[in-house]
Amino acid sequence: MSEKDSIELQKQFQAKIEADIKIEPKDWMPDDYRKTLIRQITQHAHSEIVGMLPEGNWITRAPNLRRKAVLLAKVQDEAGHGLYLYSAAETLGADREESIDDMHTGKAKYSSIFNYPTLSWADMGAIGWLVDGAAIMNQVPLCRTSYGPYARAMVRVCKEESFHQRQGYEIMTTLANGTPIQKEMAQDALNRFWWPALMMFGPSDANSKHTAQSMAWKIKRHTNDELRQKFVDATVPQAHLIGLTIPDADLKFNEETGHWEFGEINWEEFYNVIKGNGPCNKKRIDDRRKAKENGMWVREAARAYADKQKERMKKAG
Amino acid sequence: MSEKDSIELQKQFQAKIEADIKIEPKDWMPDDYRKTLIRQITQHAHSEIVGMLPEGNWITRAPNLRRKAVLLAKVQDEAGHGLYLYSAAETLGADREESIDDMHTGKAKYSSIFNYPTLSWADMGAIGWLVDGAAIMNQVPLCRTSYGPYARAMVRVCKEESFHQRQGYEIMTTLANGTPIQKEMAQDALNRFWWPALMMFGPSDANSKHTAQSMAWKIKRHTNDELRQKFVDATVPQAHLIGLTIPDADLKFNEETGHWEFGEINWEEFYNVIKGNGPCNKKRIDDRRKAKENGMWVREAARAYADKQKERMKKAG
Amino acid sequence: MTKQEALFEYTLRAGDDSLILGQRLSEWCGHGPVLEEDIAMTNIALDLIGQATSLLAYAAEVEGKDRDEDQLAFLRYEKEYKNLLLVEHPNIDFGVTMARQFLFDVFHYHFFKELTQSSDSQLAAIAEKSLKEVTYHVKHSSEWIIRLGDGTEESHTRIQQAVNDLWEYTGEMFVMDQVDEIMIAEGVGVDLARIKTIWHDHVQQVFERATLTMPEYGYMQLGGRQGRHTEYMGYLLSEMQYMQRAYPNMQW
Amino acid sequence: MTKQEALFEYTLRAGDDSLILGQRLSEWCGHGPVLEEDIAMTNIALDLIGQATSLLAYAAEVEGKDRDEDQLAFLRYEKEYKNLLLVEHPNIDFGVTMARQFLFDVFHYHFFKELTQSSDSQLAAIAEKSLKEVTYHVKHSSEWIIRLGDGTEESHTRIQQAVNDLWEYTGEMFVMDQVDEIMIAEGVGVDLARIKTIWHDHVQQVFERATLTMPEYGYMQLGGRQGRHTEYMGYLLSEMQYMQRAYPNMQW
Repeated sequence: MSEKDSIELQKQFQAKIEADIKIEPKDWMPDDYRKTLIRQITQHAHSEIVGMLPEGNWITRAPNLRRKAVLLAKVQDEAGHGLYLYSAAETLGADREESIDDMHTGKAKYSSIFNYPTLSWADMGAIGWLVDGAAIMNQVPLCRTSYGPYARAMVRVCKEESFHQRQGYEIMTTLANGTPIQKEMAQDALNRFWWPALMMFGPSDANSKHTAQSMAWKIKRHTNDELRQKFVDATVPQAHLIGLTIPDADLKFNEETGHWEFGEINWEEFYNVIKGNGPCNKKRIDDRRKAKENGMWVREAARAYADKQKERMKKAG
Repeated sequence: MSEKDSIELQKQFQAKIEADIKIEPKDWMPDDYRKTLIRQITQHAHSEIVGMLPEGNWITRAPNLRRKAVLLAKVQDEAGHGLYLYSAAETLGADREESIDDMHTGKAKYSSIFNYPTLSWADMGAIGWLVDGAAIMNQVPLCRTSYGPYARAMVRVCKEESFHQRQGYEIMTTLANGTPIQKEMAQDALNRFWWPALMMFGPSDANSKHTAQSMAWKIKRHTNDELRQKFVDATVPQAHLIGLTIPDADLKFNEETGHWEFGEINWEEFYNVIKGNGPCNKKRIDDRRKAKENGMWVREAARAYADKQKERMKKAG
Repeated sequence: MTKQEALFEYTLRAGDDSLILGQRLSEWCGHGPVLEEDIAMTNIALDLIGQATSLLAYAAEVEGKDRDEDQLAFLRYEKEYKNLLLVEHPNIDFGVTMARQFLFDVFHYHFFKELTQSSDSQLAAIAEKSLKEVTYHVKHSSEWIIRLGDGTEESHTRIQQAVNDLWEYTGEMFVMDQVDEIMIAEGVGVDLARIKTIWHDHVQQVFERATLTMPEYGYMQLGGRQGRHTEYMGYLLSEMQYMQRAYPNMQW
Repeated sequence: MTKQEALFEYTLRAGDDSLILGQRLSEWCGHGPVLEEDIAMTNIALDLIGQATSLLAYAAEVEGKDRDEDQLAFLRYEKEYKNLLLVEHPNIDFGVTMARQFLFDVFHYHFFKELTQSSDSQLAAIAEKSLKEVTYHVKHSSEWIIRLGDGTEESHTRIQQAVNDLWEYTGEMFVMDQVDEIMIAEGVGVDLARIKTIWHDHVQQVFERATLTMPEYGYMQLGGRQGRHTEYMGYLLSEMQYMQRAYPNMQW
């Protein structure tokens, strides 16, 4: 392809972006656009898969049958999200198993929030309310992201996530309205998950290396700090409504701006957890890797059987 | 060795037996005597080792600290008994690891009682009271058995077993004097362990193939049925004393003989469990085999280190 | 035994089968051999917990002692659970899990199919709904039995071993006692003797496609229906019941 | 924080370390790599449960709220257990178990050695008794570290990996907070900063004989002393507490 052609394609591509026309798998796209998308989509897929573990940790101990069923359904949804997202990444030429291996070796990331342990039943509430809540803030704009398959996957994901968010808040509400010990359990979960949830929006804009280009490509449509503020503004009143206290002494409502101002995020903790030092980084990756290793013979058997069947079909004509 | 010598040795051997002089490892003994002893001693050792499992099953769930400590101490004693007994068998030329492998392949037996599951805390009482109780009946006469090292091992074993038996009865007493639910737990354990405990004395004399020869050699000093009756006579009043019911509709005291007459033992169950069809036969052997397999690298390391040390000593010289 | 007592016990048994198997399956969550299986197993667990909820709620209603499905599910002692020993067997690996699932699914399918004809309209309705779910379960586990049996040498050996090891727990599915007799007499319950033959043929068919050998019918372990469980059960319960035991009388 | 509160907390922490490690070790019962180890590990578990009993009984006495050692051991919520994260780590295999044991034993030994000098005569007496036991524990685990480290290639790799994996839990042993400060000021408690150096040298010496590499001091996991545990803890507790939770207010 001549340089001229390439410039022309680049122009057409950017024009589509400007016009909010979706890019589709067969369309030409810049290499970096493709790479950025693959990185972002698989990272999101990995997060869904790893995200099954902290919640899976409480399914066998859910306090009643209804909660057990709802939690099972939620975790099942997450596995489903993982599937659509890997499929979307595959339309860009990514290989699912390779991507997963990249996560296992630490080359690819997943959301750091899942490196925190789930220590009580209330954490199932906190994760739904705060973690899914934060995820939705991040993801709703992605329903309009410029890459078609990703945008369409996100529509479905967001619909389910917002359902999960409501379920989580309902768990917290029940606990907050329950016995003193239940309310304390809810408060403790909020204390542990509040700051990690704020960190889910990523570094502050000043330190975010991908934001500018991603916004130009309309992969991303809001900055980290904008989304974080939106989350805080939405969540603080929800906490107050059920009588829980946000664990931030600096939190105050600014009458002029209409925003809740919040304290300094502990970025050292943020980078530490990203670097692998969170309480559960090792456990999460170990669990996933072990699942893959223990399932090896099963996947091999399925492949061998499929091959045999194909052979039989062929012979049968 | 001439036939004459052999007959002479045989005579001397039998004379010692008659005179209640202990046979010691370096003494001449008939091949069958040696084999019978090895079979019996290793079987007893295996029973101690496998016997750690049903009780080990409740250590992590013992209801208070004192009971947890007592149960740990008891299981530790059993491992110790296993050790003395394997050592006694080794004086007869048996190899510990080979004997253990024989058990894992089903060639060697262990006491069938351990193929029943421990399903409640009360089973820790029932096992101590009934199983150790029956074991003592079997074993006390073995303190006078004709083979020296075995007799001496049994002195130590019996002392500890009778301590265990009292502890078990004390657990049952506490439960029987406890809440209705605890009393029911104790009764249920008695119901499940009573008949298997009676079966511990082996087939009735009419069907016992080893008894006659073993008695002539003074390896064994009472018949199965004698010991079983002794056990029943001792145990029934203990049950009554704490208000528990022996699960035998035919049980009645014979004023003339002074013995408790009991119902027909379900020999079909007895032989079924021996054949491997008890509720836990597979689990017990699997657990022991897995322990051996998982410990392979550890034993290899210990051996390699010992070899290196020997080499270093030699060099240092 | 009154009809009501028998109906309570009958419904409880079915409820406990679904409950305990659902509990076991849900341990897999996030640890499956492939993402599609995480979805499938979670889905099946969800169906089973749903069935348990309906059945235990009905059992509680029949009992009339002011207990609800959660009290039955979480606050009984081990002896009071009446599930088959098969379903409490630990997962061990995917092969054992699928063997357990398949042997039970085939039973479950034919059981519910018959139960749709029950003269008890509530049980019939639960059976109707469950049958749809269980139809998928059998299909899913049969496919895996075939894939693993006719897959690689390793998978064939492993699934055959799993089937052999679990076989002694299959006899219990077809044992009938007074409870069953009363329920059959009332037109409520299912004739398990009839199901046994159907089960055998169905299993055999799948095994043939899977190139697996049908184990011989030897000694069969019993006890679950009488509340006499395996040593695995206590651990399962201590985990499952923990919240209800540690935080009694609270709403969640 | 009053002196009494600090003393309660201080004693509780030490009691919980012994309790939880004793609980973990006792899971090995009957599954050891060799019979002698079954005896040794059971023996160590027994020592630890004994220490826990003395320490929790004393904590209960200090607290003065009419609880006893069993209530403290079995009827607290997870957040109220104050043991080190290290001791709740699962057994995994004999290598991880011995690495965990060794790293803790060395700490335990020097901790009790110092504590024998405590101005609190009860703690000093418990320390005196425990020191004898722990002296054997260190010897036992050190020998295994050396044997496994200087044994085969496989054992060397495995024990080195185990040490590396557990290293991030060792920092917590030496972190001091208000409780420690009050106890040191009162002459009751131990200066953990001093123990840290001694621990380091002791561990290094054994590692040298074992041909093991001392891991680097990186990020250290904290939380146990504040009741923030690992995900393993909840399962351990549901098993350990089951009887007391399921059958409340009974004598055993």
